Amino acid sequence: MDFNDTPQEAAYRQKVRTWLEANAPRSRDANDDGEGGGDLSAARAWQAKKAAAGFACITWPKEWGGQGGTPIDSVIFGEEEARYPIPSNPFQIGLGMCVPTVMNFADPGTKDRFGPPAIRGEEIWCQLFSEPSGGSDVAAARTRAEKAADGSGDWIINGQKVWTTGAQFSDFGIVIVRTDPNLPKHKGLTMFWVDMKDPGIEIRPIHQMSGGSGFNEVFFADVRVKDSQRLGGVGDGWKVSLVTLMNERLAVGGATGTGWSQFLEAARDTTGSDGAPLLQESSVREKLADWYVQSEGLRHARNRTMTALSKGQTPGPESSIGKVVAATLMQDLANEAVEMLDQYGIINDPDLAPLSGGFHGSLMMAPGLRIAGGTDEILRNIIAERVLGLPGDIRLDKDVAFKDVPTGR
Amino acid sequence: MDFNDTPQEAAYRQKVRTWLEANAPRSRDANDDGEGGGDLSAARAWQAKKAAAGFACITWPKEWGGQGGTPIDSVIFGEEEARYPIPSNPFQIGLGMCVPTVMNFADPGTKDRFGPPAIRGEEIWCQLFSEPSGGSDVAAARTRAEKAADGSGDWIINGQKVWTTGAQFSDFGIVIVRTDPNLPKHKGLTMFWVDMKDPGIEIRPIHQMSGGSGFNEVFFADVRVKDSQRLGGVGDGWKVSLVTLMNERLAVGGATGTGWSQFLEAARDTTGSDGAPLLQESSVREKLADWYVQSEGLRHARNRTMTALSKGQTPGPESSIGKVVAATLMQDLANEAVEMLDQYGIINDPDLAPLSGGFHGSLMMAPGLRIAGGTDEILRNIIAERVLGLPGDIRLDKDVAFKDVPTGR
Amino acid sequence: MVLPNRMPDRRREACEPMNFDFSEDQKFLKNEARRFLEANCPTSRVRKVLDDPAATWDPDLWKAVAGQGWLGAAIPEEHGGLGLGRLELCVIAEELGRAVAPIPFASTVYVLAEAVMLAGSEAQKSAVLPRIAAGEVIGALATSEGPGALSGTSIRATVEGGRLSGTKIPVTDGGIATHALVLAREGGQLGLFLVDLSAAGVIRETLSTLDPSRDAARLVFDKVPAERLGGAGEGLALVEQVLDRAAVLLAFEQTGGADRALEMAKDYALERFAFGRAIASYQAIKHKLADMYVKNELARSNAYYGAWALNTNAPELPVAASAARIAASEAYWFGSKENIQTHGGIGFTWAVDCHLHYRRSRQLSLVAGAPRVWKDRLVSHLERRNAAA
Amino acid sequence: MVLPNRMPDRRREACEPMNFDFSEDQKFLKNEARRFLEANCPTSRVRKVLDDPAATWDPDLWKAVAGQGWLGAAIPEEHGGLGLGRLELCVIAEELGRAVAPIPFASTVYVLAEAVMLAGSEAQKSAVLPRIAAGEVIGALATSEGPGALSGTSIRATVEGGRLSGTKIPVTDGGIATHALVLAREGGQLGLFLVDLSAAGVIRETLSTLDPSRDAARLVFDKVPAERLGGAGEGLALVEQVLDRAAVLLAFEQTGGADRALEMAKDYALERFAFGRAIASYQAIKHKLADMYVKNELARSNAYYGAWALNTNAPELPVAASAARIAASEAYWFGSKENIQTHGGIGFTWAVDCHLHYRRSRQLSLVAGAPRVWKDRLVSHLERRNAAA
Repeated sequence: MDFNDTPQEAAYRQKVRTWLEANAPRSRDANDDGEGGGDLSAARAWQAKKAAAGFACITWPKEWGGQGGTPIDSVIFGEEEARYPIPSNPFQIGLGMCVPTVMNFADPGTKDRFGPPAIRGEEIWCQLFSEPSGGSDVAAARTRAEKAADGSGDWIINGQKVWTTGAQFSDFGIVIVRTDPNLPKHKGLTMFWVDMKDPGIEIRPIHQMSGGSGFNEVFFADVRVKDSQRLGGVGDGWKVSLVTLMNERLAVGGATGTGWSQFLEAARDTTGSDGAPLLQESSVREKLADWYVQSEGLRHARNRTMTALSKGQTPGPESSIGKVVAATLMQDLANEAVEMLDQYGIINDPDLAPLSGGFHGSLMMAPGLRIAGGTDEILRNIIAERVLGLPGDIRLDKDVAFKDVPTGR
Repeated sequence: MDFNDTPQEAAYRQKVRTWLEANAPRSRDANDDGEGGGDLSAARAWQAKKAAAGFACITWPKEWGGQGGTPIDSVIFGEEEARYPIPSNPFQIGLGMCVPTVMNFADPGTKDRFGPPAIRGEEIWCQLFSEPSGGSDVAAARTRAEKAADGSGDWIINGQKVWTTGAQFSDFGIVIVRTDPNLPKHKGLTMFWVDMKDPGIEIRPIHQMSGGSGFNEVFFADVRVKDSQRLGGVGDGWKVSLVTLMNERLAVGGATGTGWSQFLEAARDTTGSDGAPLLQESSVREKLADWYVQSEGLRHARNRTMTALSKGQTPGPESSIGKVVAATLMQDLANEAVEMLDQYGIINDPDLAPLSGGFHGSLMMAPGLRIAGGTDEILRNIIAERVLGLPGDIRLDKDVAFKDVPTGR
Repeated sequence: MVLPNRMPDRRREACEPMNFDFSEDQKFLKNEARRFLEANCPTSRVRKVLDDPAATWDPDLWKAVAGQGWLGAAIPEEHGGLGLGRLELCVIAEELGRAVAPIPFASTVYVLAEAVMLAGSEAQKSAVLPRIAAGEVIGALATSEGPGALSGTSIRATVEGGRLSGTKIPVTDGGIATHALVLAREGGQLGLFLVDLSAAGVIRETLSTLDPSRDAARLVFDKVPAERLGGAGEGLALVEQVLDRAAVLLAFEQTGGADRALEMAKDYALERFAFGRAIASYQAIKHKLADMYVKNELARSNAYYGAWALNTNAPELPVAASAARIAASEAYWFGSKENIQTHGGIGFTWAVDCHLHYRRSRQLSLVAGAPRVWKDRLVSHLERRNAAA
Repeated sequence: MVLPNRMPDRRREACEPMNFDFSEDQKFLKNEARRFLEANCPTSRVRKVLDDPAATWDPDLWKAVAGQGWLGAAIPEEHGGLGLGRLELCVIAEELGRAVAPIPFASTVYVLAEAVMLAGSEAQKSAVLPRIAAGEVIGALATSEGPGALSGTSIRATVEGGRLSGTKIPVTDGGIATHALVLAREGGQLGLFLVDLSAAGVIRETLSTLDPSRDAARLVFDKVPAERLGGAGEGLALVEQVLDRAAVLLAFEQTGGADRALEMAKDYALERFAFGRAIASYQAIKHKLADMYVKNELARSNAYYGAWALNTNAPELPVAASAARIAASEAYWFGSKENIQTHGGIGFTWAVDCHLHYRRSRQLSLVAGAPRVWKDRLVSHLERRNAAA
């Protein structure tokens, strides 16, 4: 048990360091809003540079335009890259989830068409799964695709998607639609790729409670797609989506920063009613210790996962614990930090309240983090069922035609 | 909103006080183990005295041998009685649950036979509901009663009950049994009263993890009962049991003492590593405050219930919150108290560790309190379904013959 | 398995069950208040304040509320009020909390009016109370000067020769108040001062806060006339007395909000289907809502006891008020965040009302001092009571 | 809805993922240990100690464990051990915790052997270590003298002229130990002393505790020969160093116990039916078990980091050990109590093994100082690290 690179890994890390030293940006673009919005030119340029040097999509097979590298190579690059003020990454969803789905299920021509531009950051993808009628329940999709009446074999898509991250600046998307409502829920779905610039597609940003608008509603009105845009067989959409969602969970599991050290600083710099720093109070210390221990636990759980990766194992659903722990931790910690400031904690102005600025952001984002990518409740179900092997919930939506599944309406 | 008695209530309280002053015991019997076990003679004598003076079963109708008093009269008597070192109460289950069930469903002769001796503390009753195969699931009873082959109309009972409080010293019991396994679960049950001295009944105490043995297993081997011992119709056992269980919930809801003031004293008398009393540490203070607030919340919730009672309303399932809150509180508080003593907290000897003695008892009893009379999970279901009106769990055990209900065996 | 009747806390506290409820008249008033606020303060009205960067309150609602007589409900008739008790304020507070009302009711009625009735001279009472009842005076409590809990030693605002100088931040309703109660140092002692904010030398700067449906400001005073309320050196004690009273009423606002959050969660869970059935049929949601209910009942029961102590001016008030505030803050925080969670993605949008309660729960928890401060105070009271027993 | 890749803690800590696991040899040893304990320490053996008022440990199991070489696993070969690393001890510890083993392994191996290796003279090492490896010496750590956390000022035991007098209570394994490490005052300074308990002047009194499957005693010393371990005045620092090492190993014991509690709960939930289906199919149980799993994974991950720090004697050891102990104490407490809850009534009986873990979880949380003390220590370390950064 040690933390040292193998000789091979050390050599790769050195190569990465040398390249980054010569090529990485030295400051972050002022227009970069950190959420993959704003001006994307810096992000595109950095992605193109990485692609040209063979540091983009490191683990992808060479025939997809990747490097055929190991997951550890990818982790090493990520670690080293994170030392620089790199631009935000609007390609994450596309390269992490959508394009691999395309590469898995499309014909060779389509792969050649979409792989290289995506890797170079020239084209951005989004994932059109969730719908108003079913957030966690992706298989409840009601957006429908019907064969065009003209016999062309084309499909006509109508319906609505929601919570689509980055739809506003995406070029393409993958969309799951219902092609047969008479089949049971999971059997009548089909996956397509779509051109987001199609005039039948309307994108409306969702105003979040936190103030931002990173998510979108996407409306489909008679959007015509070719049958060649189909990914996987007709009726195989659910199976295709599982490939995509598996990749989502891996991406999400990594986002586990927590803020204990900012909390420590805030507690050190705030005094209680006795004039002493709050960091001296045992109630503050105990909570801080608990959060530190949880954060460290997640960090080392990730180290264990990476070790498994480096040994060629596939990480399983146990990575679901990351978000379950981190989201609640973020909410509790932010709230405690705000309450620590007492009346002053209400102030939102970063100039007046530099201590609380970041905590306010966390407090308003945390409710979203507890929901996005699987609610706390769904993730506990996943742990219970897929890690511990407990029975699934009793389902009333299986083995009946989708149109007959109860919806309460 | 005030805490004063009405003139009528004040007069009753004065009457009670005068009587207690003249009649209540001045010290507790040394053989009384406080759990309704040990030597019961003091308890029987006190009950007889109360019965003679018209202070037993105050709310029961006069035709049952009660006083036809109001619930508030009963509460007033209980408050005043609690100021004296009265004996433990082995009659609680009988008078609170079993005998009222008998009085509701038996014929006049049976009522006359059992009411007065029970009120006078001469006969003790127990409740034989739970079985090994179904704790919270009372309707899953498998103990069966079959018509005797001799055409006498008698029933022969075989099977096993469990968690029977006080069975070891009870004279009679009420037992729910299955009279028709071909009917759906809730429809094939019937209630009887039984004589606990019947030779076919064997009582084995259950050794609890806390060391005590207040509960029993009760085995029935060809126990013959007359059809006249039936309470309610054949197949009506479930409905009859609901009357009994309703009374259980009311009794249980009242048991909500918590120990915050003992905790305060322990924290005041224990020093931390800096030599100052732990009560000065904010982590201890915050927890203590939370427990106090919960305890007080329960106390005042009870006051609200009593107010509703005094206005003639029937308290509903909302009294379930009492045990949900109190049991967990008891476990958390006891554990925190023990951990406060650090290494010393492990010591169990009351002479060496007077501070922790009571907390040790709570720590070992609390797991039982979270289970007995409905687990935390069952009580949350009751609140969700009966208070908030949310849907019941999906049931796989309804509308099929009981013998076909899945049991996993 | 039946519970043994034996619990660790052997010192049984007497039950006082006789009439622990609001009267029929008070319940009638509560229903009236609900009906009035449903008509006059739907969340669309709250959102007008929330969405408009220039708005920090709803003056029309304020006028309407004044018209109902609520502002003077507990003010004696001789000073222009209705002369009712504090219990009537409690039921109104609960409904205001439920409605997330964007008005300075707490600052004016729970704080300013209570402080003047508690410690004001006859002249001060005559000058201020009738104008509060009429809706002409808006109050604000100005104690905080920076991050962290209020402490006697940290106050720098000073009164010299009857004139106040210093900075207070944040002052809830400071941007719209006509009068502020200011904790300041005078001759080395802390006093509580009544300040007319229309005087020269007052600079107000509206603050951006977590709850934009309520006003907050930084107030800078430069030699502004100030008259003391109560005795010299009584400032901190007076603030504590005022906060105890406000805490009970705020607890009713918080409980009202928490109840509404539970209702919203329940309604949504019953109507929203996932995997072919209402999400209300899943135990994860059922038990979450049961937990919300339990917390709300504990909050309500503690608030009732606080109401009794407030209304009878009982010596138990400091303990009862602390308990009410702690329980209510916990219930509203839990309810408001789990209401969002129950809604799922839609609960995270600006368009759905969940975040109004999430924000207001933060505002109400902080405005009279954070729960952590009240927990410390509560235990100090218990220590004293325990030592005396 | 996909998560934005943006979190509040912008200071990204470097990942160190390369080989964060036990080696194949260590995993083999772990499997061997499990098989050995399944054969030699089923819970029926634990119950013999639990049920017999005269028994406080299992000497036969102790002999068998010595025969496996586990006692000397981390002791250098020159001192009669196997000369393996601490990682081998970790995997053994996890299995001992899982088995609720009723033997003084921690007192002897994590505490006495570690202390002697850390601070003993060559003579002390030669005298003690080979006898530990051979199973002839049993250790005990005697620091506590009364209720409350260990503090430098509260120690009254005294060494004068090489002879110890005073009382220690409780001393885990004090009733069966051959040697004790005693924190005592000598010339005004605290030192850690090695005491042969067979000497005259030692009175032992066995204590009744929450976990009767482990030994504990009061030790009274009257002018008993004592030799110091380490320098004068280093007693408290040395105890902290020893406890850091023991904490990592205890964390593995706790994690092993917590894992077993989860397994028991899972097995029972799958087999127990209520209302016509396995209770494992209800979300209330599923999510409870998921929470147990999450806590166990956090505990295990922190314990791994502690193992790394212990094995490499890294400067991170105090922080890593604190985190490991806190996480493991929480996981085992939660797991052991919710295992009972999952079992329902049967879990509350003496006959079912749930309470063995409930008791042991309390014993392990208290034996090296309660979690609250470790939390305070952890934050002190973080403060220092933060100030230095």
